[in-house]
Amino acid sequence: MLAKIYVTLKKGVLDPQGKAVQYSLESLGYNEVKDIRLGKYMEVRLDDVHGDKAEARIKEMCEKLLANPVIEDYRFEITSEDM
Amino acid sequence: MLAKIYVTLKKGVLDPQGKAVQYSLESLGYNEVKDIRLGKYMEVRLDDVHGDKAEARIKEMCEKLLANPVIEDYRFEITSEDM
Amino acid sequence: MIKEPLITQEMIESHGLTEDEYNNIKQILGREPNYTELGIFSVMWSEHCSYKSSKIYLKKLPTKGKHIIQGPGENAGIVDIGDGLAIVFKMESHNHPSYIEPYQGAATGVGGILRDIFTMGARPLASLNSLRFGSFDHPRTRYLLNGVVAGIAGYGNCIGVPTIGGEAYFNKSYNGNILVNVFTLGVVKKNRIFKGVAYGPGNPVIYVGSKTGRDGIHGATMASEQFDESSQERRPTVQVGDPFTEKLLLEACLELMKEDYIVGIQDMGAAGLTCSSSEMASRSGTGIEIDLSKVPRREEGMTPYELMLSESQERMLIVAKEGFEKKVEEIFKKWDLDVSVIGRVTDDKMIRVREAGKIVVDIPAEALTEEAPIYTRPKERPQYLLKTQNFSIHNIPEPVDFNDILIKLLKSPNIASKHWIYRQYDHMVRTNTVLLPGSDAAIIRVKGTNKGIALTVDSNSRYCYLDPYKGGMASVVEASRNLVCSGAKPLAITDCLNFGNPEKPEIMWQFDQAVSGISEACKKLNTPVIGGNVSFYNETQGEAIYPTPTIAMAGIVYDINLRQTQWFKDNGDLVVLLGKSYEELGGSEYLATIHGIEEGIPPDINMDMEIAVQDTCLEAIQNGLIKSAHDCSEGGIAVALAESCFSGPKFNRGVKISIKEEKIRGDCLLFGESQSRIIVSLDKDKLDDLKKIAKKNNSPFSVIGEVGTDRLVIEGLIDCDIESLKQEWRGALEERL
Amino acid sequence: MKFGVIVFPGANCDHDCYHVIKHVFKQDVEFVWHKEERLAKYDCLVLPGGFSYGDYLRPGAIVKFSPIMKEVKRFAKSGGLVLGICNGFQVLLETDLLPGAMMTNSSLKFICSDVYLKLESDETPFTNQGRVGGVYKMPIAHFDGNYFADEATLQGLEDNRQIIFRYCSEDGDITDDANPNGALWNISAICNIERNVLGMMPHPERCCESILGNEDGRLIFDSIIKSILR
Ligand SMILES: Nc1ncnc2c1ncn2[C@@H]1O[C@H](COP(=O)(O)OP(=O)(O)O)[C@@H](O)[C@H]1O
Ligand SMILES: [Mg+2]
Repeated sequence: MLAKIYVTLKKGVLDPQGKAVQYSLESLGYNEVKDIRLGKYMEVRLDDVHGDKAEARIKEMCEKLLANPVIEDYRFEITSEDM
Repeated sequence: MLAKIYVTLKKGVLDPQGKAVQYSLESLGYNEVKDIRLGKYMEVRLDDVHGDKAEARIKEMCEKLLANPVIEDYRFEITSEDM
Repeated sequence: MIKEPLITQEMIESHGLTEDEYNNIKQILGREPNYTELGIFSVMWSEHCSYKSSKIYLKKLPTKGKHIIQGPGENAGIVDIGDGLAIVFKMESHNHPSYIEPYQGAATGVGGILRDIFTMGARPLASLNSLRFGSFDHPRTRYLLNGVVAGIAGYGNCIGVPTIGGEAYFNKSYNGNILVNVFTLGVVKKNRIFKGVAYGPGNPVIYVGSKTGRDGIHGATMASEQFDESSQERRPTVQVGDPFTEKLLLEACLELMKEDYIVGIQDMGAAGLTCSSSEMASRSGTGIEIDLSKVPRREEGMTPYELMLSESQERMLIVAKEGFEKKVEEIFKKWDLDVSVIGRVTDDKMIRVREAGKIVVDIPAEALTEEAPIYTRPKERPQYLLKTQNFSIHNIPEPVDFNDILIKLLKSPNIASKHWIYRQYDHMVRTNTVLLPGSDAAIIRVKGTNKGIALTVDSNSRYCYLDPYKGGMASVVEASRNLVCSGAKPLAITDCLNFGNPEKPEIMWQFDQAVSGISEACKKLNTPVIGGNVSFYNETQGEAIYPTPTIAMAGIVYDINLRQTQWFKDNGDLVVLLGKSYEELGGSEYLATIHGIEEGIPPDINMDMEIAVQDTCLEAIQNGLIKSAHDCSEGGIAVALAESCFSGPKFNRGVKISIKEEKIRGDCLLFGESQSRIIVSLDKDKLDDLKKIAKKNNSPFSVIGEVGTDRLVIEGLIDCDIESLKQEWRGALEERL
Repeated sequence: MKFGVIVFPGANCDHDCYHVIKHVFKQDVEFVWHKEERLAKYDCLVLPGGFSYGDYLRPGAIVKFSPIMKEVKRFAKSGGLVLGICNGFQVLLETDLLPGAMMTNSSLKFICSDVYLKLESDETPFTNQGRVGGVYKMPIAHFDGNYFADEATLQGLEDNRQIIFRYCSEDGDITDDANPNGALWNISAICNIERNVLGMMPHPERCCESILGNEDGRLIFDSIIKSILR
């Protein structure tokens, strides 16, 4: 199983990295970029867990470790596809 | 338009972060985790560009700035949906 | 079992081996090498590992001294500092990897030099870096500068070794080939020094640290090639650094070294397992047998070739005493590191590697080290010197507004404040830094003693381009002067000799000249060369960099309370010039920045005068006579004075100077870079004492002015507000980013 | 009186804290290994600066699961003094011993430099020897010191006088220019409601000796020692 996890900054939390990237893109001439938000993307490969069980485990991991609830939101998809 | 960009480390490139997170998850009892790789996730909102043009621009941005082609791969999807 | 490819002519060439070298290999082995063996010879006989073009010249360098415990040949050199302690230091280049991937290239450079130090049992206490980038007009310069500085910071800050100084220069000759030289110093108890040896047949060979992946295979060979279009494709060989794992490795190794469990230890740097095992065996007159199935791996399906040549970072090879395997294991397990007994020391002087029971490598260890080829390559004085040495200052007009020129010089990225760089480095961690970056040298204290270690790194590559002999000398004497100005007695140097393609006679000539100049200066100053590094092939599409022999020098401050800084302290203090100014402009920053000319003959160096000036300065500091000391280098006396006015951490101090000399043009007087000059300031009461010391040492001596007001005034030439000079100087680098 | 300095994997100011407590303040101090599951008797625990687990994922995130952290929490809950410096502060945030989170510096660069701090409260065991409104100079050295918390949390901190230091100018003005990392409300140190847990980004252990040119950090250690002796 492969879980794809997306961790993004909460709305309302300033994203200085995103701002910096946007600024760089603008100075390269990409004026069409209106906004950019940076987050984390994780690929977690799991053994021997499936379905709801896998879902529950990944949720736990996100809440305990992978995201910081003060500033971050997360979501994930579980697929059987390979990385 | 909204572009969702995924930047991941190239295969074979050491991922110290992934290694540390995996170690931590294991010590928390998540032994089902076989492998974890950390990457970046970006949401870029674009104005006034569409279709192939948008696609070409995003590709350029990735190659010039958003991904580091020496050690990273990238892929992206363009949607009209909101963030 | 993976089948190895057969050796073809093309393969031999792509491994950088000449026909003669290949025949030599066949003769040594008495047979054809297999693919893995070819790879091994290729890296071990590469310029980077074998020093084949430089060896005969390096022999000229003085390497011995009463205080020298270990000269070149080990992972790092060692100098006795008394109290049962010694300092261990070394410098390495990571130029090519940093050009390809600035962050990781620089980071892994730091990681590598740190391992060189703690592998000897020393705790790393301070790092320096010497950086050379192209001009700011070049599109990649900003990207490279940002990446390199972030990479050095990323690794050094994380592992907790302060980066306390360095240098950064910009010149178009580095447009296609930047230089990243990194230095680390550690302190060790004299009776707890460890070496890269493999004595005692039967002793276990133990692998510790990170797992092996396919990182940086052929990094060493890459460092021995010039860049061309296809270098881009070699990119995946760049390694990623893991400073966290290195921190664990550092602590685990130092913990291990408190015990008597091991015989020898060496880090796996360039050419990884191959280089460490063959060097350790060859130094000890033994052999090593390795079973590859025991090597911890990160990836599946790795071949013997890849395992032997991988340059995965954060790994060490240990030879333990028989029976102590478990003890060693315990320590590394405590620190969550991989540890595995992968082989044994043997008595037949062979490097023998087994994979799945089959012998895949069987090479005499010494063939890889001692018997590597040595070349006496042709040398020839370069043609360009005919033109550059023809330069005469009479062909350039003498400017009228010297104030404006001073400002332009202070804003030149080569002279401007480097705080944008060193602010990104943790330069205080370990609470030893008693003189922070921003003065001539940085100083760390040695806890438990009253002593300090002063460090500096210097090279004037423009001088080296215009006259490599003088340039080499100048780099050494400037380093020494910087130390002396901080109150330290210079002890020894390590170098990083960055040059172009040694197969070109002009480059070989530059190299020979520079090494001779360094050698001469080191002999006179009694600062032996205890280690170093040669980086050739710093070229892009046939264009070589300026010859850049970087000199890092360490000195000792016997009483840290008597250390000295470069800035003026009190109004009313006298300003004294030790040394003498001549009409010399060749190779100056003034000519380059203001007139766009990089020509002429660099300033002369009279070693007797140099020593007289340095001895005077040091003696005066040690006797508590002076309140500031600053050497004159790029930008001459005017820039040095300005820096003394505004570089203090608390306040500015103005100065009024009178140095009119009828025989010397104004621009030469202000901005000429005559050597052997130090500007000191002192209380009026102390003038006679200083005079006596100067006289005793035969040092030229002149009172040139007095500290006071908030302006820099050089009578008849310059009159500027200090605060505005400071703002220009402080902001100039950031402005360009 | 006994101090414990927790040694996390990747901590790099552990030796500095130990040195200052032992050789400058002449107090009893021990290193405490992160894998320990029992805590000996200490009066004050120091969570030192550094890069625990390389700051990988997020500073302080991985190390919060170290075996010793359960004990540290228990110690804190029972009123023991806990001082988190720099990375130690980040760990306290991640373990919820203090509210809020650290983001990357607004400059997106590591900053090592002296800063000025205004003392907002002397009613803590870590600052009782200080003067409210006083300006102290201490070095910072971090990549992620940009303090964040939502409005309600910030207001709570303010109302309960939990903001202990703010970045300020040399003259004590709380300005954007004096804020080195973008921290909300210029916050550089906070304590918990019970006031026995302090997290601070600046490094007091780096400025307790005259040879280092600055002794303003003594405030913190002097205060701790006084309050334990009391
Ligand atoms: N790359 C760097 N890293 C750290 N410190 C640097 C770097 N470059 C310059 N510095 C610091 O800035 C100050 C000025 O440097 P420089 O102009 O080269 O001095 P000098 O001419 O006295 O050798 C020194 O204290 C030096 O250590
Ligand atoms: Mg210099």
